[in-house]
Amino acid sequence: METFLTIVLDGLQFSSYLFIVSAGLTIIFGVMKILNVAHGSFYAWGAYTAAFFIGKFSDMGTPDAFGFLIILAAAIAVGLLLGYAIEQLILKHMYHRDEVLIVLATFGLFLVLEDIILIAFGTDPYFAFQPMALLGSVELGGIVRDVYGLTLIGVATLVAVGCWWLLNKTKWGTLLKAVIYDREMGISMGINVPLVYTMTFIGGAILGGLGGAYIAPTISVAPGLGTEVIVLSFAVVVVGGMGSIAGAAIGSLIIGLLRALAVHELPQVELFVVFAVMAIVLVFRPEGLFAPAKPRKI
Amino acid sequence: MFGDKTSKFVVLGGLLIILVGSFAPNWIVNQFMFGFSRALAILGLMVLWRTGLVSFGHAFYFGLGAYAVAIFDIKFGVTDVFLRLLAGAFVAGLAGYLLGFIMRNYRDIFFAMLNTAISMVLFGIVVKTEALGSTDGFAISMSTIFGMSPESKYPLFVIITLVGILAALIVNFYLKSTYGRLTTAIRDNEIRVEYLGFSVAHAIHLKYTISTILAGGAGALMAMSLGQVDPESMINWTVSGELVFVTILSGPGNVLAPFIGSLVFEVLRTYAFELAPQAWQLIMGATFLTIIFFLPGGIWSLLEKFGGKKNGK
Amino acid sequence: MNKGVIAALAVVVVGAVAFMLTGEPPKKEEVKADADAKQLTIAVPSFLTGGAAGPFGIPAMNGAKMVVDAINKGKLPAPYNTAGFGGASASIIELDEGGGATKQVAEYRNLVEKRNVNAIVGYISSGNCQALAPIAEELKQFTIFATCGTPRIFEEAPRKYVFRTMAHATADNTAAAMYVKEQFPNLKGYTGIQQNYAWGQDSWRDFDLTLKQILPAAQASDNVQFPKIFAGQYGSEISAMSLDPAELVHTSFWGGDLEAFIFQGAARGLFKEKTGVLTVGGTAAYRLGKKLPDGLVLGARGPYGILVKDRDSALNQWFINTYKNLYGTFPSGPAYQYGQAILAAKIAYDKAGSDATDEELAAALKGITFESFSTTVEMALGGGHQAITENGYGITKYDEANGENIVTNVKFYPATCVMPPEGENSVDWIKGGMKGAKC
Amino acid sequence: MGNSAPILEVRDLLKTFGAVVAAKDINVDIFEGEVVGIIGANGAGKTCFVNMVTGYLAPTEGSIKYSGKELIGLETRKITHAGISRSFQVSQVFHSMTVSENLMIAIAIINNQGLDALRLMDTPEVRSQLDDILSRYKLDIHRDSTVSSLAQGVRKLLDIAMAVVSRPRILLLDEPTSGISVEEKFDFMDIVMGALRDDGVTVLFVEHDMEIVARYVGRVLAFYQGEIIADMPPKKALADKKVQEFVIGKEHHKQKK
Repeated sequence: METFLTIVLDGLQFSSYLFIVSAGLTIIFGVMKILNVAHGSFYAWGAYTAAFFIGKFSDMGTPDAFGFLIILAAAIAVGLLLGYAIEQLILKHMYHRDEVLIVLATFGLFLVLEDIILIAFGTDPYFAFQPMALLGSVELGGIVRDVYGLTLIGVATLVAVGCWWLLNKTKWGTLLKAVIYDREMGISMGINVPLVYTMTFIGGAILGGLGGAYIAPTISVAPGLGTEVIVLSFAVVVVGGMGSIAGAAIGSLIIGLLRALAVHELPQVELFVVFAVMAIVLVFRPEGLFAPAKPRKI
Repeated sequence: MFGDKTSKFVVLGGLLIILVGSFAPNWIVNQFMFGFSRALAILGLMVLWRTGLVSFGHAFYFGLGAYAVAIFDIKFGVTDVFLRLLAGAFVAGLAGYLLGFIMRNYRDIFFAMLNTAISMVLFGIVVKTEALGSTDGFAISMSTIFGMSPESKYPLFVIITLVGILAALIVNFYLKSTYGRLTTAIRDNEIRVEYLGFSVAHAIHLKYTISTILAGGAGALMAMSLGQVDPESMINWTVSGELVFVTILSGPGNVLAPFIGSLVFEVLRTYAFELAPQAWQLIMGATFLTIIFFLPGGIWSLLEKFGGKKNGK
Repeated sequence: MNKGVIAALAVVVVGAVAFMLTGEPPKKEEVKADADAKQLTIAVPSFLTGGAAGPFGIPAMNGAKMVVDAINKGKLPAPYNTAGFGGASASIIELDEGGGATKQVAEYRNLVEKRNVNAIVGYISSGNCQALAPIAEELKQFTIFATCGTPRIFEEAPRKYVFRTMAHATADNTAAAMYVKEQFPNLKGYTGIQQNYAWGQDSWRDFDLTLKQILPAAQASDNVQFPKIFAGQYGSEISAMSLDPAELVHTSFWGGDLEAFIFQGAARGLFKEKTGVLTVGGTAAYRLGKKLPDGLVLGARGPYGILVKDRDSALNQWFINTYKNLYGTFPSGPAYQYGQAILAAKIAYDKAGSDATDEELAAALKGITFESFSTTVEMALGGGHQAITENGYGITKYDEANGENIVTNVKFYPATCVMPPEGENSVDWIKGGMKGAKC
Repeated sequence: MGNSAPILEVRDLLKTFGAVVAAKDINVDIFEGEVVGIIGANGAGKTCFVNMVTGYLAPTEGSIKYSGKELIGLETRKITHAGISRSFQVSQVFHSMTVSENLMIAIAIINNQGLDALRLMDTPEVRSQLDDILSRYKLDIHRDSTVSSLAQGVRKLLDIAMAVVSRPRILLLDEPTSGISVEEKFDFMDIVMGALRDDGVTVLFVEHDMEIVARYVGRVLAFYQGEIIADMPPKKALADKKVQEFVIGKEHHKQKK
């Protein structure tokens, strides 16, 4: 029982992390049909920016609670600056190109951004433990957990609800859905697609940054932390169905819980279980478990 | 049959490089060995790319080839170059043929993704299994040639180059066959190909299998010329990315392109790494973007410009 | 007709020739022949990128640079106060150790065959050392491994050109086990978390086997965690260990992984419930300050860093003070270990001469005993290629007064006590009850 | 046509997409050498019928026999081998290649099945067949121009030329003249029908333009809401009440817009 509860909590915690990171990826894919490898860089940049400033401010003696503001600010800053720059300077000029080629371009971007991090922040790991220390820990299911880790679940839920609300309850959402469903239709409906694209990419980038920024306090922020995230979020997005928020949520849950189970019961398979799921889903349901509707074109 | 210009130049060029290698310093020979080993895989990816398919997971077959060499070395003490090459190509080819039954039904992103998934599964298994060397991988004993163990790397270099020549010739011929010509046709319009009475699935299956055999061979040769295999640098998704990178860099224009491309890549990386140990990825990435943007046809298209006349596929 | 192909061919050939004109350097032997140039190049590979750079790579590189510089200027304390390596001053090529063993092999070949370095001194990751040892032998290149730990390197095969100037992982873990036995004689159970590669696997094996020998009452957990190296997040692993009845957690984590694990574990109260044994904890002591929990069993892979902070030999004081002045912090283990390896190189060159061949250098270093900065190094194992040194542990405590970490109950074990005698494989030695151990 | 057995026998064909009925109670016999026009408003089920005959769509029920042999369940390429071929409303060709490359691939595929496909494509015999087709379909002038650079009419011509490479006994043309200017229409059809008549191919073509139908067709199948409401010679059909109301009426109406 204890073990079960722990596995579920671990799973949920990891799922939440996966969801925050992959939500941005899936939105970008849904709207722009771009599988953005550089998404891992948004994550890394988010983590670094947050860790860097949390450290700086607490050195200046500002209260630790301030850290949460910094996390949010870091995510938004990274999304706005990096997202906007990449969309305007690179992707904008590629929309007419083959989608696979765009994936490759983002791969190139990823390589570049990884090293810019090194140049900007150096090789020394950053620690931004303050927010985590602030919230302390609780006893849950017989073991101690850090509250901060648990709040991750809350944040993920917020992101999910936020996306759902944006898509289903706002004018913007209807426009987005139109474009997601059929780009040409969107244009013919007089939607300013380029603008929609820019906004979407920035939005996705912010979510990617948020993933990194929020996880930063729990890890040592060191070079190369973006690499793993990419394939993980790919797995999530593929399992859930590329371009579907609900899918991303389900995908995160499946993968998160499975991995937690593996770590507790069969540590050897922890790493490959994730991708086994991804492969199986691709084979039996290529469009993913929650694929968004596609227009019929004959 | 092999009388066309490309074939002639493949043979001539290959022999010339073998000659150059005989008095070039070791490190250059190494660059050629690494370059040409990888080029085999690129040759296969080129065939797929012409069909409009990009695999983001061919490190799976590259890795299989490399690890086949390692396992056969450790478990059965197989050291003969040709046996090792055969083992690598066969294992990867077999896996490719079997997976091909699934892969041939996928296109675009899904094709790329499924390949990634498969390769990451292997990565996960190898990294977590001590018997497979986990993160360390294995050191590979020096290769022998018909029982003789050569003093220098030169013989291996010659063999790699010869294998390269052979592969280039075969692929070049394949591309001129009906099957080969179908590559672009399938990319353009699958429906028409089916209506012309040809199974697109079969055509793609064949291309896929070819590409996996080549990738496996490449992995095997790479393992032999390096003397080391490990998952991070043989199976991880970044390796697949690297392979695609070199494919784009080379360009699909001609079977010579992969060899030139991979050579350029090796040199580029060596110097990038030497000049900027902390920013070599940046240099690679920037180059990659530049190619995608300004040189869609890869280095080959550049050579064609110099060469003037467009070279028919 | 097909000009493209002609152009292509031209480029390849021109390229190849261009290399040989520009790139072809004088053959290695020639370099060493003109000794009057008195300029050696020593390649120093270390983690310049990745999570291991901050805690390990950079201090290591600093230590190497500092010592090389002092040697060039003849500023080392006696008996090493002669200028240069056998009279020749040396320049360093800094090299990133990241990117996987295979990439390192390629780079190593470049070092030897393209950049024609005289000596290669360094390497932190056991994975890299294990991959490079056979290559070094193949290329007949004088190489000193500075920090990497796996015992396999000299137990797998005899080496001619490869040396390691610090004790291998067995010492860390046998010593750890002995220390645990003394501090917690009635330990009931122990578990562990290790990086999933040679280093982690060997470390756990040695620690586990030794405890089974000397403390049979204690039970090893059957759910030891082996996450991927550089994974960075250990939430689930920590939960799994918290649920484990064992009262002690052994880890051979190092660098960024270790620091991440300490944070996440501390936040989860792991080190309150269980005693942590950190065989490579030394690097964290100076870096984490107050963030390092008290009561951890802390090792530094030998008599280095915080464990030897108060040893007042001239060499040690020189090392600590110079390092502190140059880099603003106390030198941690890796700095010592790289400095020690460079020192060994100097000794070899002083004996064999600055124009010595790789064979002569190897002969000069083989089997010697020398006084290093913090301890005595005996090239006793692997046919005189593998060093043995004493090994020690202590318990962490944050010293509020001076606002820095200190270690209490420090205990050192003599080299012959924690390492197998020549010719014996560590695992067999431990299984056989560590015969011939002189404690 | 007389009393010889039909080359194509369609019986009780039914095709539904969920609630939508795309084809219903379709019963037709087509005889060797016939030229049949298929007319009907958009969505009347004409293309659907073509798709089913060529195996692109599987009928929900019914049978299609080709000289006695059941076609249902065969893949399109098997049906092509059997001797039934088609052209498309929107020409399906290899847009990044030249006209002759397009045709050469078509020829090569027909000549080398299976492992023979590993043979060289560009051979003298392929070349000679190429020249033959190019001349018969008046495509010589365009032989080296890339498809993407060609006018609609020429693409359509190429589309049909590629369909006949396999020397079909039955050829289905899906709106051959759509997208072709009124002036060119008849020259275009003359070229096509001329070439086909020489080979004695049985032709079914979907057509909106009644002039074309009246001029080239010996028999008309009028579709309305998935059913055949008239199967008779063109003159009679064009006069027929139902046809005028449900087919032509709408057509004229459409053409005015």
